[in-house]
Amino acid sequence: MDEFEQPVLSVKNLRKQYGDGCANCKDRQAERLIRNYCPVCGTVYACQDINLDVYEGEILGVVGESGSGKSTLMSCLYFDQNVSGGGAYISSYHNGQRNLFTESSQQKRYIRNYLLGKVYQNPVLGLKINFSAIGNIAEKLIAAGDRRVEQMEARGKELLEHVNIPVYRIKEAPKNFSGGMQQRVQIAKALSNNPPLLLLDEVTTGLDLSVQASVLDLIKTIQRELKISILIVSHDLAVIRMLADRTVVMLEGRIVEQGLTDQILEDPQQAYTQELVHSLL
Amino acid sequence: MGYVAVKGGTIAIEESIKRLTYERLKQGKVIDVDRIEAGMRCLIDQVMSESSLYSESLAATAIKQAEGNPEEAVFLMRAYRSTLPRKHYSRIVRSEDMVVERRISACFKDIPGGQILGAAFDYTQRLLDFELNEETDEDAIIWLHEYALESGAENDHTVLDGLPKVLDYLREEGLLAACEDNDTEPDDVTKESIQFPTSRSQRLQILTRGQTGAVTSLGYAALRSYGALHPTVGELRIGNLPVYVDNPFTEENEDENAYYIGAIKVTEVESLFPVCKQMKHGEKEIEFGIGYGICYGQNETKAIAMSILDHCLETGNPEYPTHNEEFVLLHIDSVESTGFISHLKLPHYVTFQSELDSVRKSKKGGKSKERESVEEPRHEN
Amino acid sequence: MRINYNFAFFDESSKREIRRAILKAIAIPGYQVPFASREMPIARGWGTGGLQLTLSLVGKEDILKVMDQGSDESVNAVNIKKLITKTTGIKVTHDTGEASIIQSRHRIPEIPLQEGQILVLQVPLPEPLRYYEPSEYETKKLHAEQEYSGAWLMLFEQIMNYGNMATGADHPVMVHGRYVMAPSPIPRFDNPKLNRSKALILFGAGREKKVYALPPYTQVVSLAFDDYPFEVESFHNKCCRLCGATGVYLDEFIDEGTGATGATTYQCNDMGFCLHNLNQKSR
Amino acid sequence: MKLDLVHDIQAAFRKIVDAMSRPGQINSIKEQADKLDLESGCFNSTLVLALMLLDTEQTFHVVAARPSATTGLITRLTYAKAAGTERADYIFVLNDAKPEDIEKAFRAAYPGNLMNPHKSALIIIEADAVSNDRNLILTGPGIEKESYVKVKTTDHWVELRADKNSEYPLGVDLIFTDTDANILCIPRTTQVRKQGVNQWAMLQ
Amino acid sequence: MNRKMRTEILLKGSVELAAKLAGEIQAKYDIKIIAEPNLGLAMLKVRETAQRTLFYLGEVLITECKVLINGHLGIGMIKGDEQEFAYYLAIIDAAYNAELPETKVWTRIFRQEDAKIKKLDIDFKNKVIQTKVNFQTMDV
Repeated sequence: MDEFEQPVLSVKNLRKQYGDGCANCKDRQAERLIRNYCPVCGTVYACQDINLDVYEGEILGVVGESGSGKSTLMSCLYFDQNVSGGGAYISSYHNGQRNLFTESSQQKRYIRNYLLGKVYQNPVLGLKINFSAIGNIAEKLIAAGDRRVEQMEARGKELLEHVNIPVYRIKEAPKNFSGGMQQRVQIAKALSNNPPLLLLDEVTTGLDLSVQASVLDLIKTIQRELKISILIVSHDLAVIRMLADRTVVMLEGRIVEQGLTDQILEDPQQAYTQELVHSLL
Repeated sequence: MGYVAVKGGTIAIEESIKRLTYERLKQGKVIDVDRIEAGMRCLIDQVMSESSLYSESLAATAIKQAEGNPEEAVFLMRAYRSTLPRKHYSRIVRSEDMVVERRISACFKDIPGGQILGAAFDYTQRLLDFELNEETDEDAIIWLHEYALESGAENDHTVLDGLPKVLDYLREEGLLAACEDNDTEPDDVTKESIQFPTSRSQRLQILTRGQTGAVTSLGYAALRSYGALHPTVGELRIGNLPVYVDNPFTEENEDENAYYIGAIKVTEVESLFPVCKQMKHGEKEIEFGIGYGICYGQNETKAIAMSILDHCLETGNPEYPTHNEEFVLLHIDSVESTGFISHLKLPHYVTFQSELDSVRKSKKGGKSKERESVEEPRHEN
Repeated sequence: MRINYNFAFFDESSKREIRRAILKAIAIPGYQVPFASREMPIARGWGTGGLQLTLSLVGKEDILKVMDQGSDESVNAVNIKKLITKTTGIKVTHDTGEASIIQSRHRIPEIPLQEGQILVLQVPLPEPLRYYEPSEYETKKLHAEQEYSGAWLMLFEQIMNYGNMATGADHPVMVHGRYVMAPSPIPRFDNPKLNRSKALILFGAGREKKVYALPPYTQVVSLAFDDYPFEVESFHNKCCRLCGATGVYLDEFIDEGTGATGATTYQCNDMGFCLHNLNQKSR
Repeated sequence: MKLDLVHDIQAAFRKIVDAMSRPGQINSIKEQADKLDLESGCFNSTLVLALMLLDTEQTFHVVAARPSATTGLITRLTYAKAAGTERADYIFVLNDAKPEDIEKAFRAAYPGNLMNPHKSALIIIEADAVSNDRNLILTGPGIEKESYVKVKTTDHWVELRADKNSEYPLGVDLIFTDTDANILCIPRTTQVRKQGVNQWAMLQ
Repeated sequence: MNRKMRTEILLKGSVELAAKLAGEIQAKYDIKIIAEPNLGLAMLKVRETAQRTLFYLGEVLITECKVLINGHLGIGMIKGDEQEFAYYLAIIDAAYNAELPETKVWTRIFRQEDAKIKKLDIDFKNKVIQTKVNFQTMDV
């Protein structure tokens, strides 16, 4: 990786806590917390000083058990939640000079619509389940400025076909679909506007194995074709191994290890990572 | 000499108003406003409460003009209210100062100060009383005279304007969260339209002026299924509250320098709900939450329902419409809901023509050649 | 108990509050300014928003026109006119050109408005995104973030389902490239008249407690797609049976003489316009 | 002759509505302003605006060399509450205000927020003179093509305003008045350019 | 006698008393009416007892009147449409504000009226208390 290359996404000291903190936990000293939870005031330190970069055309994996803060990280990056501190910078927004978290809600909406895509673990969050499947794709395209019905329809059909939604069902609302189908519609939607950065949050969790494989395949293909950058979060190391170029390991709200995926899998340094890798074998 | 507009609408309206007057007068009898005030106490209370304007005599006139239709009477009161200047704000009215006429608690068998039944329909048999057909003013006077002669409870030392509150006992025992007086100036929904999320003062003000039926229905919905709350009425009291106004021309507002302007009758309800409270170190405790209801006059069902809805809105719960402040607060006002429903009687032929065009177009299938598309400027969005 | 009604019904503090809202509305075209809507002697939903605007604007010198669905004689128009004249004593007219303030429900007059005139439109449902999102708080947020994909999505869905945009009246518009606005339910036919109008247009929603505005010469674009352009109602090959006008919004009548299966005839919807035409001809 | 609080205020309000909806249109409220006879420390036209817009629900702030007399008078006449510049709904910049105070007021004025852009401040500025001389070019809603104005003041309000109004719909709206009770309104949608120099540099 | 007490007695007592007291003043002093009795509203600010916050319960129709005696303002305020009553109240208020000698004598009259009111209150109370439920299970 070129040392001088500007990352597509750069996260600096991102912090997120739930609760106001108290005298016991304000320094966040590990011995006073139970994992990342303050037993006195109940404050949870979900993300603590997260730093990471995602480069162009790269897939960065974030792995960790549930409660490690990885999904919180994703919702902060997509502005679903407000951060408690820190910054995030996207190279295609004001040349990476502006902290996204301190922009106005109007600007954040623009960034979401034009520069990001996200696939949630729960498809209901990423879809308008009462509008048609094709309408859902169109919504994302409209949000990113498209005003041509025929083109959006074609793009929608193509993507939905790609994720194995039969053509005769595309005008149906996803609320009638199975969970797996809903998830595939959601992926199609997130990809529709070719976002420079795509956020994937446990996208294959809850899908049956054959569908999982085809979804992962799809992501890989599209990523290669479009050269988009992806940040993918999963508790499943198999998913990370298949997709991610580099991997970050999170535990109790902190990054404990990061490096090339192969390296992490071959030669994990931290005890926690070793445990994870062994469980996979 | 040119064409002039036919005054069709104007003439028809004048004749329609005559028909309305005819309906009111056709039996050759009129009802005295005084008699409405004397005999329609509960309707007057309901109209005052829903119109958020306390005046028995205005309510009686409104009821007469509306021929007894409460929604119309409330409408008249509200419109009249818009023409009056607001001259004063009262000093803080405290329900502890109520001169109680009725007071019951469902929490305990007996309470300090006693269960005072007062006047209520609850204990009547609801058998239609045909003797009322024959009742005369004279009968009323005789009855009053006899009642006055009956001996009262001579040796009871209860003080009606200083009855202790059931809540205070529970507070002392720590079963209710203690709370201090909060003197934040209230918002006024008649001066600034509400924005969501609302303040507590806005919620209470909208609930207390809500339509009796609407407040009752939503309260019932919360009781029956949405949250299936079953509160216990801690205390329901009815009585008169004294109202004082500060001297408007002095800055220092001592209590003794205030003007007494009269008393208003209200119904007040405090309902108790068990709630779970999160303590330190992750422990949980159950204590009681309070729902508060109050309204002008004797309106017991409405006040209880209000106390349920107050609790629902304080708790909030996206799963239940009864706990959703927009759902509740935007739909219970009598003038708003009846006005909008009744506007459907207005002609809508322009909009209907437009829909007709759309339906016809869609029946023909897609874009048709004859239709005029309009050149409008394009813009970058 | 007798009362002397104030000039223009309201007390001055009520007018003041509405006036402040009007100025803000003009400064932020298409944005719905909340105001403390007063209770009026006509029902909510019967034009209380428009009425409140008119009453806080009107002065002794004004000449007022009120129309409802194109007609100055509709019950709603007559009622509103009666209340305003009763409390102000001002002159009323049918003539669009003569009026300084025109209050209207569901139509923009056919006779083009002029600089200096004010058109007040009565609005029942001011929120263009309400169908897409029922919560007031959420729609306010969508406006704040200029997130209007929902507005287009509703149109897109109609095209998918019916082959074209199936909006009736109240087809949403984009104002000054920023706010999506409900044009009050005027027919699509009238939407183009909003764009760069010479007159100030004010919108009042009494029950929903919102005021919004279009200053003159403001860009107003009906939402549409590049390949599915905005279309107005078609009255192709039809003309008014009284004055013969074409290219105007027409009311449809089923000819009573020929029964239920009978011929359909048409008449100008804008009564003032039709009258004007007839008088021109008879001259 | 005294100012009629119903009819004169109504007449003046309509002039403001007209001026606000057509930026660059200069209207006179001299007829109404001349009816006032009060020792106020501000222009009569400014006082007419205060009477038109302020009541107990509103807050205001006066920027002037000696603001207290005017502040007191406005409070007594309208019952509006005086407040700091950050919280004031209306900011009155009187003719004798120092440029640095005006700058401070502009910087502190509340531009509203995206949910409630209407909560922003309205700034009323007393200029020496406003006219339609070609000095500033205005474009935007309310203006057919372009309109031209000249505002005689000592401060650099054009830049201050541009700075304040950089993210529409946030921003402040301006009303200028002068010794002749002329009124010029510049709502936040108006683009103001300086004639000649830097012709194409848009200053919002 | 402070204003709170005297207005309470006047309003709860009979209008005749107010008329009589006002009449005394009218006979001897020049009364300038600043505001004829007129209708208006008073907004009720109430403290609820669940969280002890303040809110507005609604408005009350009131009649208000203002008079001037010897340069001292008096205000009459009363719930409802009570034009004459409000006028009497304003005169009595002005009389106190102007510290007219007549008011010294009035204290006794107020006390008498107050005693009458107290008597009526007790009658009222006794009737209400008759509806109190007795939970004693046995007569002793």
